[in-house]
Amino acid sequence: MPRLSYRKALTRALADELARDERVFLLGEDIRVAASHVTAGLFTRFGPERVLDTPLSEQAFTSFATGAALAGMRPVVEFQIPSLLFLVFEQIVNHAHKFPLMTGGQCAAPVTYLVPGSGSRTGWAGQHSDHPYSLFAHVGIVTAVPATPTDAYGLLVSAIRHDDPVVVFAPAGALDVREDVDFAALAPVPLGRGVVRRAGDDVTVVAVGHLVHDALAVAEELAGQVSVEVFDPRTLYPFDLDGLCASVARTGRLVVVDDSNRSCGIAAEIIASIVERVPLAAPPRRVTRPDGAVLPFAPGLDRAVQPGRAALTAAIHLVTKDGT
Amino acid sequence: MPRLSYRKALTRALADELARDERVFLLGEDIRVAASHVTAGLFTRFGPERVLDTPLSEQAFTSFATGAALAGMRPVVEFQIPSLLFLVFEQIVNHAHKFPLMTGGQCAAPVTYLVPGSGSRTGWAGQHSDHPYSLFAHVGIVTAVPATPTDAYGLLVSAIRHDDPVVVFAPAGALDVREDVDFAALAPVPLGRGVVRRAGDDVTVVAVGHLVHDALAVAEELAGQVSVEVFDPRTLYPFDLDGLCASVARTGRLVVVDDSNRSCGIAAEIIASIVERVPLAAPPRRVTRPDGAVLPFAPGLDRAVQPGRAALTAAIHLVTKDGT
Amino acid sequence: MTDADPVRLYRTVRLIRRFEERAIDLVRAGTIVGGIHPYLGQEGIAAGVCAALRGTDLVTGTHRGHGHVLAKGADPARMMAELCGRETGLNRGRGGSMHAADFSVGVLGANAIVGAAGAILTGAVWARRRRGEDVVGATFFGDGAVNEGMLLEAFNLAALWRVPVLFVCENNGYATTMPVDGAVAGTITGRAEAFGMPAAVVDGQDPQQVHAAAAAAVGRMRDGGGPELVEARTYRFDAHHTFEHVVRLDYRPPQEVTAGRSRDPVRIQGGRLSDAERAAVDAEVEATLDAAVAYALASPEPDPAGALDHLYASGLNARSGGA
Amino acid sequence: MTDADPVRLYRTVRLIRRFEERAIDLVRAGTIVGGIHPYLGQEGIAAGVCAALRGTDLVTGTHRGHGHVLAKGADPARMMAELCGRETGLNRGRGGSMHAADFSVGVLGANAIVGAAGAILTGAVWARRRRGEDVVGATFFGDGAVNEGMLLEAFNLAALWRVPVLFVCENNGYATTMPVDGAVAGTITGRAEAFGMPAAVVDGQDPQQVHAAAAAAVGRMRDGGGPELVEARTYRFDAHHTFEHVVRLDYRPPQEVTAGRSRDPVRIQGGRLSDAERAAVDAEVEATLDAAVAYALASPEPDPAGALDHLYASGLNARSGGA
Ligand SMILES: Cc1ncc(C[n+]2csc(CCOP(=O)(O)OP(=O)(O)O)c2C)c(N)n1
Ligand SMILES: Cc1ncc(C[n+]2csc(CCOP(=O)(O)OP(=O)(O)O)c2C)c(N)n1
Ligand SMILES: [Mg+2]
Ligand SMILES: [Mg+2]
Repeated sequence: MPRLSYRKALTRALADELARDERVFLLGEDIRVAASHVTAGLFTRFGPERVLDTPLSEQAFTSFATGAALAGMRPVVEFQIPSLLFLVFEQIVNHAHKFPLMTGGQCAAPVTYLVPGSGSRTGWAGQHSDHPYSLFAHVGIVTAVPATPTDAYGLLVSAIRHDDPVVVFAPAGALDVREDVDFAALAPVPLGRGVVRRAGDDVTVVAVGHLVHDALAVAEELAGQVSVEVFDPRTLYPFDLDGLCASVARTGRLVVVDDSNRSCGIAAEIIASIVERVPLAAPPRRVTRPDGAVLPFAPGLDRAVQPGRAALTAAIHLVTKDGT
Repeated sequence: MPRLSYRKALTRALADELARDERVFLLGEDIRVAASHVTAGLFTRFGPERVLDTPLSEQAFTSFATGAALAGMRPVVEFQIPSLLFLVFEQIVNHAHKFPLMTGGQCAAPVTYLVPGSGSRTGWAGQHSDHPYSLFAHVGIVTAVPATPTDAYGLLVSAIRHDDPVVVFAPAGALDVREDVDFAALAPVPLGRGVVRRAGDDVTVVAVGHLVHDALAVAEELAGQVSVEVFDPRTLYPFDLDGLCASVARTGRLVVVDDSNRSCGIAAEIIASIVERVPLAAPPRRVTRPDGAVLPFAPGLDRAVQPGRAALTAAIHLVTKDGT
Repeated sequence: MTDADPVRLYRTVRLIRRFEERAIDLVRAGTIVGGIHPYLGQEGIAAGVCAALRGTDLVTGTHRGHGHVLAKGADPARMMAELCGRETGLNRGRGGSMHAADFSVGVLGANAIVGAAGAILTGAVWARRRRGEDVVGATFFGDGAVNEGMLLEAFNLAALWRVPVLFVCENNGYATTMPVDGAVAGTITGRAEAFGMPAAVVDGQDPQQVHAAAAAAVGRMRDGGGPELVEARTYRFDAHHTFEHVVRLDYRPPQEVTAGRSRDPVRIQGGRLSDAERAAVDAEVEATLDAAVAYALASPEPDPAGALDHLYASGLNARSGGA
Repeated sequence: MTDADPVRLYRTVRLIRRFEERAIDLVRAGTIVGGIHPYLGQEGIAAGVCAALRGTDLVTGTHRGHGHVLAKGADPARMMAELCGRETGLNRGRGGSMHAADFSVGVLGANAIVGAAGAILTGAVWARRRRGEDVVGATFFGDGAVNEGMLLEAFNLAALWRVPVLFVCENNGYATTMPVDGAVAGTITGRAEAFGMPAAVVDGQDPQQVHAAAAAAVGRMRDGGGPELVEARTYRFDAHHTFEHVVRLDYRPPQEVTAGRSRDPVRIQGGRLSDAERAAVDAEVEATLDAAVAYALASPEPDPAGALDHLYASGLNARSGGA
């Protein structure tokens, strides 16, 4: 089977949707020459009417996308840096998101916001290394964080076809993941549906984005001692609570590993949602960035602030220590 | 004892700090004539160098405040609408917050952001009724939501004296609260310290901001049936987890009522933090805005989307139903 | 250009004027909750600009938006019902004064965030044209909005991509209590010209002058021209917001208010009609508004069970906030 | 104005040039992680502007910020150590290329967010002056930044409040791969003039011309004048970012690159020195940079246990991310 890289999966999703639906168009900075690689070849194939390079005016082009969506288009906006979402937070949260309700159902704002390379890009330091997906889960914007090439393809396609705004985070830590893929089988992945990546009996580990791969590695490592189930929610909002409950109801133990800040992060949400519904055999644990994290530049410091395998292993041991 | 209103408490805090510390100055829209009433009399008393009316340039004046703070001042920025914080999210989160770490400790950015009238102001509808405190708790910016005039005074004073950025939300629902106060006893209230507003044995209700008053009312109402302890965290970040743990360790039951969106809100954080540390006799519950809430205009709809006393009462019954 | 017919222009300014006066009564009565930003005195701008537009053209308004919505053709009865928070309102009572919208007549909404709508309108007009529709747009904003970076970014985008948007600055001298000279370095037209956009100043108190300027710009835009700006000099006759009816804010000298009010667009345009014509329009407007108010008051309030209707156009069901 | 001394100016551009070349070597060697945005070709701007400033004056730089930091007087050794992520770096290795700062010489930092620094600098200069210090400031930004609303808002604020800030636009023809004509409607100087700010175009390849323009503006500002803008026309000799050394992006015609590189600020300024003078400076710069690189490489990496040092200036302890 051919190998598909995560980055190419994004490109393919964009190309397929551009080809399928005239209403789809892309806009962002340096997307013609594909500085982020994600739009490679698309300008040549689809032309300047479908692939728009913008000035450095994130607020205006984000709202331009909103307006185009209100008028019937399906824009995809690429952002070069995760923190640019801070800059357009008002435009997304206070406008695109609110238009349908505020107008009493007169319109929809189907915009996709794509961030290729979210989270730490080693060496890019404090203002370029955020992972702000929990913010969007809080405000209630559909938020997808694909972990694999297949999901990157399928979730991006679903995002573009979705009638509300969707933010797709493509973690820097996942961009180089490759997968054997039957191209004909690539398909939309439903928003709001998680997947068990590895079955296990003793503890459910929920891992977000690139951390799915770390969780799988840790699960392998622990295979002799602890039977770890790895749950990949794929979409953080809406969250597949039924899917996760089914897993946790079996294992009775929960660890969440997530690359956003601890306080009010998705890990807190997952834990709260589970303990409201499922009795646990041990207190749940989370492995996250620290509160208020700012990623320092030096690689050793940068790594120290991110959730890693050692911390996850420790958390698993903690929740399973009273035996299974 | 004289009566102090919440709004006047804010004014008094500003006046006292302006008088005490030459480095303090205020900036914002229409603060000279005090359109929000909070700065009433301050322009006359302190003059145009200390009370600056700004153009409608929230991003620039927020960063202007950052720059002034880096250069040794202690600005207080007033925002007329809670959603203006969305507009300056980048300026606060990506700049003011990050400067100390990114510069390796070369500077501090002691700015206070004050939002008088956060949450629903009945009839102001979708774009003016947000309560985005959980967003700031997520990014790790000190976040205070005073419930009473005394705390409004004391927390605002502490915010201004604090060496990092602080957001102070003054909920619309609390602005008209009055309290008998010995003015001489008004004092800074430490950031990060909660308070038990009412002692009880059966369940701990954590209530945020104006909802403290609703929680107290519900507790009174239920007095015969359930003994409710009401905990007011006052600061959401940092959160007084020790204080709350002490309460929950006694009651064994937890309900959180909070006026921000459910997913990744402060209620999720509180529940997660507690279940990590304290065994509970019943699953915890939260009463919040719905996921992704946008407040509709019509008053009946607006109220329906906010957490209220009936929902809180129901939650208390739920967590205590298996007897105490 | 029948739309510039003096009688029609008069009808529009008169309709807006009386609509606002009725709405203020309803604010005082407590029927309209949350108050409004009265458009009194500025009616000539919405009337003049919208008369230069077609039904399919697009507009966005402001927090002071009733005039824009009405002038573009929204039903006054459904608009009044919206302000009263009724199920029959333009937005099913979900929007209120600052979000009133009627997509069916090209009103993409009033907008409560100063400076936010320009880029939205630019995108919408671009989209319609890309789909082959011969559409132009007008976006209204105040003198305060020209200090918002997001609006200036929109100037650039529209100019760069030659999107036919008429940027209409309603310069009423104040942003809430801030005089324009205290907030705007340079000039308003200069800010448009900086982006290579033609810009003109027009007397906003004269509906016909506004119309002439707008029609000329719209004509150039339909002929393939890029965006333009019109700065309409005007005066706000009443409060920034009706809360000022209750709490006095001291920022406009009384003489200035008197002078400002002396140039009344309704009177100016009315003066161009015969007494009989004017009386006929006035009676018709009054009847329309009587009916509008009656319709609004007779309409049901929305069912709280539907408080989250339309939260997601996709039909996604939001989790409730209850325990 | 001894600072405009041709030898000193030459020393600065030469220092920046060789610093950048050394840094690129260290990127290639994997010692500098994350790459850099080379300032090669633009050295004359930082050198010329900073020569017109005093030690107490304030500047902010950009993502392409090494030149700004060095020209304002930061220690090249500690700067190099910063790029290498060492504990001895200007920012204790916490900032890296895009955040290098040295408050002790008035550098409030490079800044990774395009257009963000102008308002920060304006506030800082205002604050220092309010405290009675005779300080002015210069904020550097690219041609891409003039499309950011937040920078345009800063123009307005500085002009309105007459804060003596020199807005220095380094127009190198591109924002990453976007040519300036594809992004900037109107002109760059026109955008400053729109806010009533004097604006001039200067040859950014000639350090002395830059210095003359900056010194004149700074002089006016010290005499009580308001902010001004200088647009320095320049050319980026190398990649937008060193990642382009690995991945080829196709956006600049080779002839253009050749032509652009032909006007070299180091050669232009060097031509004003005798061979002996130039050789002496070159040798001194080389020695400085040898020492700088040696210092950086010999310096320890920060202890991961201190990863969150300085997260809060107040000393607030952040909760860890572990279970
Ligand atoms: C971005 C933003 N900032 C502040 C406000 C609060 N506000 C509402 S209207 C207004 C004044 C607007 O002035 P102008 O643009 O001149 O319009 P006018 O009210 O005079 O019609 C302000 C400050 C807002 N709604 N949005
Ligand atoms: C607000 C913002 N948008 C986008 C980026 C990504 N980015 C970094 S540098 C750059 C180009 C900047 O161009 P210009 O201002 O001309 O400066 P130059 O790189 O040419 O020196 C872009 C798009 C960013 N850092 N910040
Ligand atoms: Mg105005
Ligand atoms: Mg450039």
